[in-house]
Order: sequence, then C-alpha cells, then structure tokens
Amino acid sequence: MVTTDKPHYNVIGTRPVRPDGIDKVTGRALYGADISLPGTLHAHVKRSPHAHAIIKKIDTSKAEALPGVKAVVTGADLPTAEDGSRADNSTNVLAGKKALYRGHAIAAVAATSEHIARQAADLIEVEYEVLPPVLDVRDAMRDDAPIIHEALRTTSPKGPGEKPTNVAAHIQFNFGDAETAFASCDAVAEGQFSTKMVHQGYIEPHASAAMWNPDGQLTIWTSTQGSFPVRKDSSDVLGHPISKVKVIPTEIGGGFGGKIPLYLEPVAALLSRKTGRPVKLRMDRSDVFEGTGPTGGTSIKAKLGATKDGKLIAGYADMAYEGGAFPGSSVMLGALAMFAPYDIANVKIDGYDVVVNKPKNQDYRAPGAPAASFAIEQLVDELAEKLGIDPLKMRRMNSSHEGTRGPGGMPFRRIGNEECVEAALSSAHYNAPLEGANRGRGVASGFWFNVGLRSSVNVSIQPDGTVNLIEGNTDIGGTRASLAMQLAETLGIAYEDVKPMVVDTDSVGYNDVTAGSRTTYSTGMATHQAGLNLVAEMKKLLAPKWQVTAEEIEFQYGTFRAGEQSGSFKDVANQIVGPNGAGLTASGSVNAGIIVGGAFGLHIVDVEVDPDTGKTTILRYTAIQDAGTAIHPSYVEGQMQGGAVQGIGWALNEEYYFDETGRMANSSFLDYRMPTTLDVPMIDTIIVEVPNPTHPFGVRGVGEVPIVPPLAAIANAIYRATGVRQRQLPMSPRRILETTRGIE
Amino acid sequence: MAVVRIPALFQPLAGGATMVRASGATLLDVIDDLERQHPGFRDRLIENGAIRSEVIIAIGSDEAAGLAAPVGEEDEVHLLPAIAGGR
Amino acid sequence: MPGRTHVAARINGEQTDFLCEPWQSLLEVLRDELDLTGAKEGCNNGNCGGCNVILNGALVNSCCVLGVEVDGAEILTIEGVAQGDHLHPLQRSFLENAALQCGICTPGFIVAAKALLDSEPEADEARIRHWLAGNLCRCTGYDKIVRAVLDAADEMRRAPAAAT
Amino acid sequence: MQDFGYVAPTSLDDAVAVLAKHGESARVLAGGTDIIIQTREGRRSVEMLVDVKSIRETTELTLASDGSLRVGAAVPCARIYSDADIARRFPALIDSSALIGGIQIQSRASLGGNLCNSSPAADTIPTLIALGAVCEIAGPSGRRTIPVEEFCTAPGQNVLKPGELLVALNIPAPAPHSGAAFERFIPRNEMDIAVCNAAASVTLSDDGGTIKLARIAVGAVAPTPLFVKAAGDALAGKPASDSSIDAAAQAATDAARPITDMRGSAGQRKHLAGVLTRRVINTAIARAKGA
Repeated sequence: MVTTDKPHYNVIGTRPVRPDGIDKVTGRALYGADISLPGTLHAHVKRSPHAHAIIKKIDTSKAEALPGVKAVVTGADLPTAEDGSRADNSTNVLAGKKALYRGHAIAAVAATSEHIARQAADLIEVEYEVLPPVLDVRDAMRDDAPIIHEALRTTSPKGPGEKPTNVAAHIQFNFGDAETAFASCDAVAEGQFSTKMVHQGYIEPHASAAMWNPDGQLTIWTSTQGSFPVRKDSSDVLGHPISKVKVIPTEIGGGFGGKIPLYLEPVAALLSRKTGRPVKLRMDRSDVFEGTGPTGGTSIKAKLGATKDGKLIAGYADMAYEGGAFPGSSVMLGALAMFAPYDIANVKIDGYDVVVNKPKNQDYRAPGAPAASFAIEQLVDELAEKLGIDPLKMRRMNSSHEGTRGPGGMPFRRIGNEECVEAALSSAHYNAPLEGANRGRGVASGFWFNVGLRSSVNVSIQPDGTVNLIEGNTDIGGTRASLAMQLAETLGIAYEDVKPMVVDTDSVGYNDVTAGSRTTYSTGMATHQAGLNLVAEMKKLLAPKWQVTAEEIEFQYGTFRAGEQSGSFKDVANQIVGPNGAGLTASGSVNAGIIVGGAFGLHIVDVEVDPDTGKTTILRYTAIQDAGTAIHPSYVEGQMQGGAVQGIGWALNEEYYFDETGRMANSSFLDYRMPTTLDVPMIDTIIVEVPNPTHPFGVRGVGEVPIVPPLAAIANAIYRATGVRQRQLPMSPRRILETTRGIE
Repeated sequence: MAVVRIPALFQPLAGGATMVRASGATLLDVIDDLERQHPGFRDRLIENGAIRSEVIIAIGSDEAAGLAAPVGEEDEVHLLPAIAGGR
Repeated sequence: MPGRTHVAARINGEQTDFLCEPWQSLLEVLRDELDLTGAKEGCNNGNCGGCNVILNGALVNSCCVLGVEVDGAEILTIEGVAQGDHLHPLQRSFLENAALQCGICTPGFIVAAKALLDSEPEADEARIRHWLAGNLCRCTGYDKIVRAVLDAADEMRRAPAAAT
Repeated sequence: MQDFGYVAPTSLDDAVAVLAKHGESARVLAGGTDIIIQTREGRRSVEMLVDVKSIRETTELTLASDGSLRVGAAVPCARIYSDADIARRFPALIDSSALIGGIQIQSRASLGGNLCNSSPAADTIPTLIALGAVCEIAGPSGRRTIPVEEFCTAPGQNVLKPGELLVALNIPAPAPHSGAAFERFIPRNEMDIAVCNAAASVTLSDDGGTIKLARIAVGAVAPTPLFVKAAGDALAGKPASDSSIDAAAQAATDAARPITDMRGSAGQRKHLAGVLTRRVINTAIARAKGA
C-alpha cells in the first residue's frame, strides 16, 4: 500500500470477517430465486423471437385454457399516458406495438407451476410482421437505415432534428482549440476502434416475487441494486402510488449495473393483482442474456497529438455508442471519462447516442469508460513509441492532477493519478524483465467518477452497548462490513459491536442504488453523520447525570469525558439505555451530489501470444489504484481483482455474437466466454491512498475504476508481443489470427 | 464577477459563447443575471425552484448543493449535463 | 405420461424420501421439493458450477442430473458441509480470505473445493485452478478464492480431524 | 422442460425392448450432460429416457490381458482417467476424457454419450478414430459392430436405428513402438467447445526411424469428425521428419471443409486443422519413442 497523510484509525484499514459471511458460506443466505411464499404462483415470460417486428396480434386463449394457468398479461395491461404512449422502461418491461429486439418481453403467464407456465407461454400465439433489423451502430446512423422509433428526433446543441432517426442525441465537448493545436503537434496518433455488446455476467439470474393485496398494498421481493429506485419505477410503470409500494431486497448475486432497472417486478405485480396470489418470476440464463440490459457496442474514431518532448496538447474523439432498443447509451460518460487521466489543453469530442435492435443498454461497471479507454490508451502508447518515451513516463509527464480541468471542465480537487503512475514505475512488476519470444508488456490508465447521490441510515443503541446500523443499500460486495467499520470508527467501538442490517423501503429513509462506486463513499458519509448525531444525543442524556452541560462533554476514541469524569461508549450506553433508560436512535442522511471527484487506476500486464493459434495467455497482472482510504483493504483488493478479470474477459473473448437476423447465437455460459480460474493468474494489487477531501475518512469509490484499464493494457501488451495494433474487441484468437496472419 | 463556463449543449443559448461573466452572491442570482443577458437559461437550469435533475452545476471544483449556494467574485461556475447512464 | 416417482436418498447424512417428476433435475428437487436452496441455478446447463453437489463421492452439477436418478444415492450439499455450529475449514477460510463478494457462487465453490481436498489434500495452485475451472465467479477474479482453498488445504493437512 | 418418462432397465434385452417400443421418441440416458440439457432447452424431442447405467455391459471398464480395452458406453470419463493402467497405455484417451467440460461434467459424461451425441466437435471421437476403436451395438436384431469413423452421419445424427443402443467401445491394444495424442483448440483454457481438434496415432519401426502406420482424425471442420486417411498415408513408410509431418498436416487442412459460426471462422478452423495435426503427430511420435 502506498499511503499519504493518513490519520490513525483503529478499525478502518483492518480486515474483519463480513457480518453476512456465515450465511453466505453455509448456503443459508436468501437470494432472489430463494424466496418462497405460501400459495405462490409461478410465472414465465414469453419473448420475441424477432429483433424487429410489428406485433399485429397476441392470442392468449390457448394458454389461458391450459389447466393450471391462472392469468396472462401483455403490454396492454400497463397504463398509458393520455396520448396512448408509454415510457421507455414500461415498453421495455412488456412490449407495445413493436418488438424492438430478440428477447423483448411480449407476455407473461402465471400458473400453479413453472413447468405449466412455460408450456402455456409456448401456447400464446403472436402474429408478427417482421421488419429488417439494424444491428450496427454506424449502420444505424445512415440516412437509409431502418427506423426503430418513428417519433425519435436527434437532440443536439442545434436543437431537435427534423427527420426520424436512430441517433437519439449528439453531444459535444470543446475545450481550447483542438484543430489549431493538432496543426502544431510533432506527433499524432489516430485510429478507429470498435467494441461489441457485452454482458455484466452476474451469476445470479434476475428473480422477483410480488404480492398485490386487495387494499392496493403492493409488496415486491427482488434481487436489485436499488430497492428505492425499483419502488419509484414500479410505481411509475404501474401507475400506482409510491406509498403503496414496498420493496424488500433479497441478497443479490452480482449486478455490476445490470440489476438497477426493472424487468420482472411490474410483471409479477400485474399477475398478482389479477390472481390475488403471490407470483414469482425468474429468468433463466438465456433470458438474462437476451432480455436484460448488457452494455452496448461502440465505434470510436480518435486522434491524439503531442509535442516532440512528449507533452499531449490535442485530442479528438468521434464516439458512437449503442443505446440498444431505446435511447440511453453511455456515450456521455465515455466522453467525460475519456481524457480524464491527462492534462490536455485542447480537446474536442462529438458523441452520438444511437438506437439499434438489441437489448436496451444498461450500465456496466464504469459505463462508457472502458471503450473510451481502449481507444485513448492505445494512442498514448503509440505516441510514446513514436517519440521514444517509456509509456509510464509519458503518462507521468501528462497526468491530470489537482487543478487540472477534468470531465466537463471542472477542475479536479486532490486526486491520486500521479501517485498511481509513480507506484507503477516503482513496482516490482514493471521493474522485472520480461523475457521470451511472443511476449509483451502493456500498461494503461483509467478513470472513473465517484457518484454521490442520496443515502440515509439509522443507528440505535442496544442495552449492551452495541449498535444496530439500519441501511437501505443492498450489499453486493461487502458494504455491510465497510459501513459497520466506518460507524465503529466514528463511535470508537469495536467492529464486532456494530450490527448492520439491510432493510426494506418502508423501514429506512431514501437510498439511491448500490452503484456508481457510491455505497462505501456516500452511505459511509450518512453513517458517519448518524454516528456523530448519536454521540450528540448521548451527550445530552449524559449531561444531567454528570451534572454538566452537553457542550462540556468531549468525545474522542470511544470515551466521553468532562473534567474528571469519563466513561466508555459502552458504559454511557448502559447508563442511557440500560435497565432503566430510554431507547436511543439517531439518523444520518446525505445528498452527496452527483459527481464528487474521482479515482484513478493503472494496470500492468504481461502476455504471451501463440503465433500459430492467436491465443493470448495472461502471464502476470498488476492492478494499481487510488482508493482514497481503503476501509477494508481485502474488499478493495477484491474489487480491483474482480474488475481486472472482467476486463480481461472483455478484452479477449466476450461478445454478443449476433446473426444477421439479430439473434444472439451464444446466449449461454458455454459460448459467452467469461474467464475461468484457468484463464487468469493471481492478480497483484497495489492500493494507493490519497484521501478524498470530500469524505470524512477520505474514501474514494473503488468498484468501477478497475474495469477501465484492462482492455487497452492488454491491447498494448499484444502489440508488444506481435507488432500489430488491435482496433477491435474482442481480441480473440480468431481476431488475432486475422490481424497478424490474414486468416479469415 | 463570476465566470460561467458554457458547455456545447447550452452554447446556442449564449450566442455560441463558451463563457459568460455574470454577477450575484448566490447561484440563483448568477443564473438570474445569466438570464438577463441570454434569455432562456433559467428554464434550462431551474425547475420547480431547484436545479433541474438533468444538469449539474458546480462552483469551482465542487458540485453546488442548491440554488442558495454562495458564489464568490473569483469563482468559476460550471454547467454540466447530468450523467445520463442507461436508465 | 407417467406420474411422480418415489425416490429415497441419503442427503447430508439423513435418509430422505421424495416424490418427483421424471423431468425434474436434482437441482429442482433440492430447491423446490426439499427446501435446500443453497445450491444455486446460474446457468442450468452445466457451465457455472453454482449447483454443485457431491453425488456418491463425485462432484456433479445437480442441474445435469435427474431427480429420479439418485434413488439409493448419497448426496452432500452445501447445507451439509458444516457440522452443526462448527464450520468446515473451507468455510472459515473463505470468510477470512474475503473470498466472496456477492456470494452466489460461494456454495458451489466450497462444495467443489471440498470434493477436491477430500481426495487430494496436497492439491497445489495449478491443481486447484484446474479443478475449479467449472465454477464461474464474476466478482472476485478468483485470486482470493484460490488462496482460500490453499489456506484451507494447509489447515486440513495440519489438523485432519477438523475437516470431518 | 418437456414432459417425458424415465425407465432404468437392468439388462440389455430390457433396454432394447423399451427402446424398440418407443422408437424415435426414446433416447438413451447415460451421463446426461448433453441429453438432459438438450431436452430441457427443446433441442431434442424426447418422450422416454432410458437410463442405461444399471446395465452391466454398459458400465464395465475392462483392460483385457491382450492389452485391448473395452469401455462400457456409460462409463464416466473420470473413471477412465483415474485408472492408472489405462492412463499409461492409452494416454490419448486421457487427453480427451480429461478435458470434456469441467470436473463436474467428467464425473458423469461418458465416451459412449459423447459419441452418440454425434457433435462434429466432440472431443473423444477423433481419439477413438485414431485408436481404431470399434462400436458394439445392440438392437432388436442382435449385435453388430462398426468402426467409430463410420458411426456419425451428420451433426447430432448417427447410424443407430430405432431400438438400438451403443453398448461399448472396443479399443485394440496399442502396437509396440506406437503412440497417440489428442489436442483441441479452444479460446479459453477449459469449458469450451472445440474450435478444432485433432488426434493421431503412429506406429514406428523397431528402430524408431520410420513411421510404419499412422491414423489421423480431425474434428469441428466438417459435419462429422473426419478420419483423414490421406494424412496417415502421407506418413506411412516415411521417416518422422518435418516434411512428412507437414505433408500430413496439409492433408488434414485439405480435408477440412469447415463453416464459420460463433465458435470460429472457416479460415481459422482450416488453419488450426493443420496446426493441431502437426502438434498431435509430434506428441504421438514422442510418446511412441518413450514407450
């Protein structure tokens, strides 16, 4: 660990066992599909076999006639606006007039068993008028492309466009004068890059249950990254008052952004309303691939220029990102993140949000940034090579730092980008020689925002002086532990004396999603605030007992003190809420804003490429990252290692492989090739700690940065091994044989 | 007088300018001054008495918590389109 | 079509009788009929290992076994790995090494690793990686999982009794 | 999952009777790692699954005193590669059976099942062809045998008639100074279907200088696994040199008539047929010399 200016902590920085650990190693923890309610009906969704088709007629009569079938719903069961339209997330949950991608939900059946529900779904007859699909982002931008949404017009700085189009938005960023700056560059690198649609690949398929009571109270059990957004979105889609919707989050088996939106919840709710019974809905793996939100493919033309001494002075990018079947690609984020690791005075970006006949784009870990990084980090490498500069020294020379204009023009506060580059330069890995034929070493930097948003927690003292922490962010990777540790630190008590609990939407104040690298950061702030509020309340109750004023009582490292009198947190807790005392609860709520600084990482990778087969083997991998303050270093390392390996999968083998009709040919874990234990080495980590000035403990979000650098780091390493630059993902053996030997 | 940096999205409103000087002690005052110079800004930035959800406004390095946020004479005010993830 | 079949098996050391349809997988039987939801469905076609159980001493994907096939069999699921309140060394090691994030793959990994260490207590990193290649984890990048299995193997070699 | 019945006969005669009764709608269940999944996903239409794991002849694994090996059609891969004697005598069989799926699959999946599933990319079939294995089939009209290379007829299809089942595979004893090897190419290092695979067996002259006989097979490059006789002929009677091996590899490449799909391109597969053939011949020769 590389650390700067870190205060002394007792709990923060230790590695305790997570509170929910026992349930998860014994099989007792209940995930989405494990929820079972008395009298439950089981449902199944019928999905479109066509990527683009008008739905002319849906005949559910045969399905309804099957014994055991209790209800069938279609998009017609969802409320519409006055003009008959529905919002995108409603139309995505159950199709309207058109099926917009293969796998688009068309109808759903509830029956006494899933077996019957599946048979009934097969009996639903749908009459389609099949339309030509548009599957490639640049094809979709052409004037003669099939139009997916007749009403769609391009929003742009010039105002809305006039013609129907698949380009939902044209965004622009412009700092300095890129055109003039390029003219004065001594070296320019440019290229056209593309990435394919990829899936988050969480191992738990989506699963939800719903119970709609006759009084209108709707309860939803679901595996989600955000129970409060599910409540809001379900309320919107169903046209049902938000106060009548309660969401109970189950344990969640991975999300990476993919479990933010609604898919099954309102469908289960409609079926429950029709039948008066609880209804459970779950996806199988092919449903997950075809019917949820992966992240869209991209096409990026990029250009980067430097002076002869290596100073980057001009950048340009034309970025087209797929939104899938609806507007909403990650192009804005990609554009904001692309140049963030560098201090470049002149940058121009054109970005396009483009609809295609593929599943609706969803966030996937640092959404938008990996594709942008794949382009820019290769160009940095090319310039370094052209100018004869070590690629890390090139980065050190150009690193963004405090005061550099960051994404969107705001100057960065204190960041740890330069420290990451320094840590890489002095790492054992970078200083070890790489020998042997067909081998190469690559590096790449990466940036991601810290998203703040809203969080709210309650804390209450128990009679034995322990503290319960009530929170609303589902724990996807150890946040019960990271929040409990921050509360223990705030209160000066042992980690074991804090009991964190994730509760439903009726039982705690509003919390935004567990996403955007925000939970340990933002909910951590709310937890810290709740701890301070609790101490203040304790002082008030203690003051009369000590015959002092509350202001005279000091609290530090778990001890209350006023003059000669002192007491530990537990002693005071016992006096206040002990046998004759009252209960005591405090809360903390924050709105930490949307963009709150950011975090950087740098990865180093050694590869070997088999020249006969084109297969790349990862020999050694080191991930370096500024975590601000690492609350629980093991889980920080875990995020870095997991992100790196997801990135390795994206770089080498993962892709949605579509046929010309828009059918995903590889919708299984057999052919959607995520890395296995045998595909990766141990992932070494170096945690850099440059405390975040906006957080009481200096926390930066750590979850997303580590998926940004791997794509370009591996591309740069493959270049060093083969002499051929890689412009397209995945860099599969097939692709490597094509680019290195012309075998197609 | 604070400097308001105008992103491409809003440049048409400001006659193509990339920055505009505007005065005011609070963010609301600054936006009002911006509106006087370039009508249309207020509606694009404010809704129901609060910063619109689709924009982020930062003063210096920090996101403004609300319209009452103080703005110093030397401050830079940044108008940013809010992060549009795929929701 | 034929009706439900009576099947008798020893599951986690207990004689267990159940009725199942011929088309129900062992995974469905465990989860839906016997309330043993520790085995998880990640893919339902033998490619993720989330549903791993030990069937007559052999590691299998319970999604690729029919319920009717296990008559007379001995089955160990994740629910049978701990002895009462005494965790198996693998379970402790997963906790101490932070070898889980979301935890959905954890039961499958622990069952698979137990099957390995029961027969090959000397397994090294290469052998562990080979053995666990049928178990997918998307959160950890496998580093801490492999370390957890190595640590548990070490502990079990030093104190074999702890593993029973 | 579609509705189907299940029966577990305890004799070959009973199995043949029930298979004959149900005709095309019956399928044999051995390890189930293909048929259960295909039935669940609607890729095979099945009304009756006939579990053959209670039948003696399909579950026996016998290394005869003459060195030949009889593998019951339902014997799981793990049982084959766990047998030290078999591993020593038939290393190519271990190459194949130790890389089908993960450990969890190998506990159940069988050579017989892999053959009857008749995938062009099956990982045990090229090895069985190279080793000269023969299928033992039982049916309503008695027993018959057929060389493995004649078993598959199209993707997912084979010579079994309604009522017939594969009982066992008989692999002849390896000749003196012989060796065999199998290799496949997959994008990951485990858990994938072969983009291309190849197997070779070679028998050397007593002094090891000349290749007396060779059998080469390649997979995933045609509708069925291919026995490439021309590749073996290119080696027979030649010294084990780069030029003879190149000629054999070229013969394998020439025989390949692959398609492009999500698992690989036609050009990639044709190229790999040559690469892998060269590699397995080299390994087979090394094993022959070591034996």
